[in-house]
Amino acid sequence: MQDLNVPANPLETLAYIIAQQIHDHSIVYIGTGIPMVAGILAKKTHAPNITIVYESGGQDPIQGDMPWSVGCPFTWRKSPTIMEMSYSFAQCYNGYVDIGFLGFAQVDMYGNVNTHIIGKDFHKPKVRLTGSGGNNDLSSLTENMVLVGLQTPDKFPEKVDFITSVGHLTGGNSRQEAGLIGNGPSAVISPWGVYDFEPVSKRMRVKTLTPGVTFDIAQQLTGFELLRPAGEIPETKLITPEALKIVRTEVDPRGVFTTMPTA
Amino acid sequence: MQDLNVPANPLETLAYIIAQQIHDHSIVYIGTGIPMVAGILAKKTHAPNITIVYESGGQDPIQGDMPWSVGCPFTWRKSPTIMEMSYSFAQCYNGYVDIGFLGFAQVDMYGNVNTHIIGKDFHKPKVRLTGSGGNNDLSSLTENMVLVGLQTPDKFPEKVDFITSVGHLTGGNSRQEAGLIGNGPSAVISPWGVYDFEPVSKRMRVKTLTPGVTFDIAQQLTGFELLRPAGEIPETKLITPEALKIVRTEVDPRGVFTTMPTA
Amino acid sequence: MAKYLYNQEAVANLKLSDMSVLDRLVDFESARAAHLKKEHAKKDKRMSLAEAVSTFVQDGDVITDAGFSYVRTPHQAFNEVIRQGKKNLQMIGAPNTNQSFFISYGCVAYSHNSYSGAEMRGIDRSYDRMLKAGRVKILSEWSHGGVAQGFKAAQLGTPGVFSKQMLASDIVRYNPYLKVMQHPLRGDHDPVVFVPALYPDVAIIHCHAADKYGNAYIYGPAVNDLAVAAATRKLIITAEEIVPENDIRYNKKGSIIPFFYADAVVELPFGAVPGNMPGYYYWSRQWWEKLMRFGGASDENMKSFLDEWIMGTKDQFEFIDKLGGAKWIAEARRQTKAAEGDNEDIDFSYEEYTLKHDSGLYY
Amino acid sequence: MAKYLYNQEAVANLKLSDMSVLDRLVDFESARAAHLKKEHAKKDKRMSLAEAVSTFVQDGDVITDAGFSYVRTPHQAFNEVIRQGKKNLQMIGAPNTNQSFFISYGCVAYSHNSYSGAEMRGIDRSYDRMLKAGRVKILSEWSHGGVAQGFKAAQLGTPGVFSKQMLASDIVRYNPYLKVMQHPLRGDHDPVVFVPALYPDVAIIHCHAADKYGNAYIYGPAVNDLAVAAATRKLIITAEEIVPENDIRYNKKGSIIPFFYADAVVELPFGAVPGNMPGYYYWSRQWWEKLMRFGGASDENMKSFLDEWIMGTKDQFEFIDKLGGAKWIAEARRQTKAAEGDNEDIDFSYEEYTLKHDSGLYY
Repeated sequence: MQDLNVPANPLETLAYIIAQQIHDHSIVYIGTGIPMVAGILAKKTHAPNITIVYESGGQDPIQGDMPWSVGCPFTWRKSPTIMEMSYSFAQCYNGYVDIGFLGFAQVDMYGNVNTHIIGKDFHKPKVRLTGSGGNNDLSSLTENMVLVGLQTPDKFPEKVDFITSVGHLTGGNSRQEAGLIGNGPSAVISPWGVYDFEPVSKRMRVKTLTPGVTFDIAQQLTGFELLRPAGEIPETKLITPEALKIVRTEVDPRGVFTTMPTA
Repeated sequence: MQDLNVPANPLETLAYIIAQQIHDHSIVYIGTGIPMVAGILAKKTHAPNITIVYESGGQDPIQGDMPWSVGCPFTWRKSPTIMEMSYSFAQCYNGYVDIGFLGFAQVDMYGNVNTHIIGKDFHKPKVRLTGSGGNNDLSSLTENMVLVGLQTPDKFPEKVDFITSVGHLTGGNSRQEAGLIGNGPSAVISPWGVYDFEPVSKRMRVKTLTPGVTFDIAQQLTGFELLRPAGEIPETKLITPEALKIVRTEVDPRGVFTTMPTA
Repeated sequence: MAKYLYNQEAVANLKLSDMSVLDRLVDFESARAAHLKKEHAKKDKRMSLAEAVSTFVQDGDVITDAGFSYVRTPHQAFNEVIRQGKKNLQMIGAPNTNQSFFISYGCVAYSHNSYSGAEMRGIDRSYDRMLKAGRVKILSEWSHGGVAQGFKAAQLGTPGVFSKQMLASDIVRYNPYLKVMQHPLRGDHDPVVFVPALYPDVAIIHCHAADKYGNAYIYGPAVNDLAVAAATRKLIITAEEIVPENDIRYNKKGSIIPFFYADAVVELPFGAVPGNMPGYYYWSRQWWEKLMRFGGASDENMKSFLDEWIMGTKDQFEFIDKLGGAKWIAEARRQTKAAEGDNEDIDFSYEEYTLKHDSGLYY
Repeated sequence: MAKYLYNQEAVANLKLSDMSVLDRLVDFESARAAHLKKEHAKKDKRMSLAEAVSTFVQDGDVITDAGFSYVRTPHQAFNEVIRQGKKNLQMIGAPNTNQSFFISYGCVAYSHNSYSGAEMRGIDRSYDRMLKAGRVKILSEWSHGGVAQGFKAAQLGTPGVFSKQMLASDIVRYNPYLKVMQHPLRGDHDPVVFVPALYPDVAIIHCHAADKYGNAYIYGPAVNDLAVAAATRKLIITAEEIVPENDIRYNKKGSIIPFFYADAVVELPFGAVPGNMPGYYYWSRQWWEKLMRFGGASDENMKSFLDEWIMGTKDQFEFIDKLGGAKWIAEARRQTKAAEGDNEDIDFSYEEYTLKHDSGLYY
């Protein structure tokens, strides 16, 4: 059990902001980490009627502890059915998933995601990352996608080093013309801001910023030119004390995903 | 229970001849009717180690009564698994079925099968038959096929009215060139004879004839020129008293498939 | 104007003047849109059979046969579709044995044909007559495996699959949806058949148990029904019994349809009568024999037979009363359990129905 | 000379000089021939793990990862493959998390990559180093769904399927097996990705129970293993327990692998240790953390860690003794049952392994 008097850390705040993207009554495809916290938080607060789907095939588990992995028994705890992997992704294609949440190592101005390599040379990258996993599948198929990760100019480059998953590709109608399904990413969420995509160009645009972060700061944290919305930029609604209490006492009491990383 | 003193009828004989095509240790895909009798007879006599597969997905049932249909519970009686239909046919494609047995309404000189229509006009046929069912799938995919049916010049035409299932197509390598899998039909079995296919031309050839049937009679019962094997034509081995007893007491004691049809 | 590039040889062979009638079955976008628009949360979807059929089976729909011929087929729900007088339906399935009932009453106008008939009990002479009389038009010919692959393609979230089935047969010449192509990775000549994903409009699937949200459990052969449930735009679950959600979660293993596919859940004990419901009741062999032999003999016979059994019964209970009531239920249960190995072996002999001999018994 | 027409852009991007190394994975004819040649009758296929690995895992084979990362993965059989010093293996899976063990010992030389790493516990820094050092060569990049579709295509008996996954991403530019094509039924521009059926040479699948013939039962997520079992040329079943055939027939419902796929059946209790075996034992979280954090830090660390656990144990029992023996078994059983809802809820907190804190505990 975590100390309720310590102020929210960025991961807890992130979980709350992600949870706000989840509408009640929807089917939510969740990747590992913070999106798990967000999904369970949403279910315990404003969205009790959501159904959570995981990549290993677990569907609609009876709520238990925080899964350690998308393969953990908590993802299929007394599930009515566990789908084989191919069928699980197919639910996105077939319109039975409303929204998916994915992480990224890099995201570019059109919401394309890289989880393959840092560096331009595939054979000698600076760092080899995980590869796609289900990242590409969800991005290619799901009606609405939300991308979640850290924000630095390197992590928000103009062009990702490798397109693991297509977002809005080169903007405009290019995603649709390339034959992909669904709307592409609707939001990118970092500890510093929430971004959407300008409807015509499909370029990343500031939607709300974390209190204390100005447009200029956000721009400095970004490797491409951010679009600015009309009018004043709203502040991102931070986690409420009630939600923080639920995260710390019910959702992730051991801080599996909501304590800041150690090595 | 049937009377053991009555001589074998043509269907019982047919069942026995079909059973002789089944090698022990093989996986046998069985259609409805006489092939069911033959498969169970083989398992009870010379081929105890065969595994029987049915189209509704039943596999390796514990032996019981005669199934009334390929969907009957006797086809999946305590089966370790029941396959969905698509997976069941896929076993043929993947090399996990050794031989299949199918019926026909017409079979031509190259072993092509028709179960669609009698008559040349698709829209106004003399008779509309069942259509393919699994007939085409097994013929297209299975390593070895045996075709079973009645023999008249109409049922053995030079060209079938509709190719439901490809046998050797137009002979030679045409089946292979058309992209089909497996060897095509190895035998055609009627109450009057057992036929194979000449290895190069792939034209139907007499293999053995029912006692009393001469080549000329067989030819008169056929709508195309039958090939004659080198040397004397052997007689088809008729059902033995032991096998007849097993058919009548154990395999099909109620004569579901081995009593001559009524209307 | 058709939306898709159909196999033109097949269109010509089938003499199809209006190809747009073919579109729904392969229209992925509208199927996905329908799936997205559905209620995705757990909601009590229970309703009467009459309401479910009236709401979700619409004139012109592509409807599926389900189960396997006379196994776990939603016969009683089909009877309600007929009694409500639905029109211009297309029917598809592997098999699609049960389309003749619908055609007889003018409900089904179009057939995606794979198999009709009752195996060793004979070909469907009624279908033969109605086809030649122009009471049904064939839109496509399939093998069972081809239909199965089309539904599976949909369940797997693929636009289509390649098949080695149907190749070089006349089936591909009578199926507008199929195209023969070259295997894309092979340099040698290697023809394959493209089978598109198939999306019916409506499916009725009879299950052993369902919860009120639509999580549903099938015992015995699932055949194509798990794939159909994922593909179809609208899904009516009829179930032998309604169980608590936890019964599905804790006790039911094997073939499960997840709740979000379902639009309606109907409590319908004996919903597969006069067919076989694994675990619950064997089919009435005499009923099917009478259908094929007496009904098959003439249109008049068929009409009187079906009028008696479909129009002459308002629900499954009246149907069972005609079959023999409580005695029929006990016998049918004993028979299916014995066939499945869950009752001691019994004597399966019965008085076969023939034109010359009608015992009047249905068990 | 390669047998197939590979995606040449990918071949160039991957700098593949000898394309023939790609052939086995998509060589349907040889897979079918291997399946036809197998013993098709029920035969007692039980043997020791050493014999099964020595007979059926051959140098140069395409081997699959199985289960899901650390769930029901045949870790103990993998250790035996390593101890027997197999060489030049290709590895594929979704995920293929466990390839790093093999690469570390020079067993796996080629990767069909989909995912490596331990989710929130970090990327696989060891894989990163070995890749850059040229100790493994990537033959193809995949998404999880792409691999899953390739295996399913094989299980479904199709030469390949179309996919909307991987389209327009760099994955298709680094995968020689994929080709972007136009949807054959559509007049509008509609690109699809052709995914061929995938046929590994050998798979090891760890199951909950198997009979001596190879009928095998999986509880919990099957992931891709039912498809892999149908596709692979050679199949080793390792099982927590060997049961009578009738136990499978009467009691086991859900995910079943039929006996004729299996070449070897190995009784191997605790075969998934240190991973999670649903119903039987939870994973050792500390073991995986130490692997990623201590092993990940340097090649030397990794070697000492793996030498201790893989080369330093001759079987699963010695491995478990190192994890904590009987106490570990009891704790791990309690943990997985609690996670699955079959034990009262317990406190899942534990002393996380970090470079600064090693409790020495593995439960």
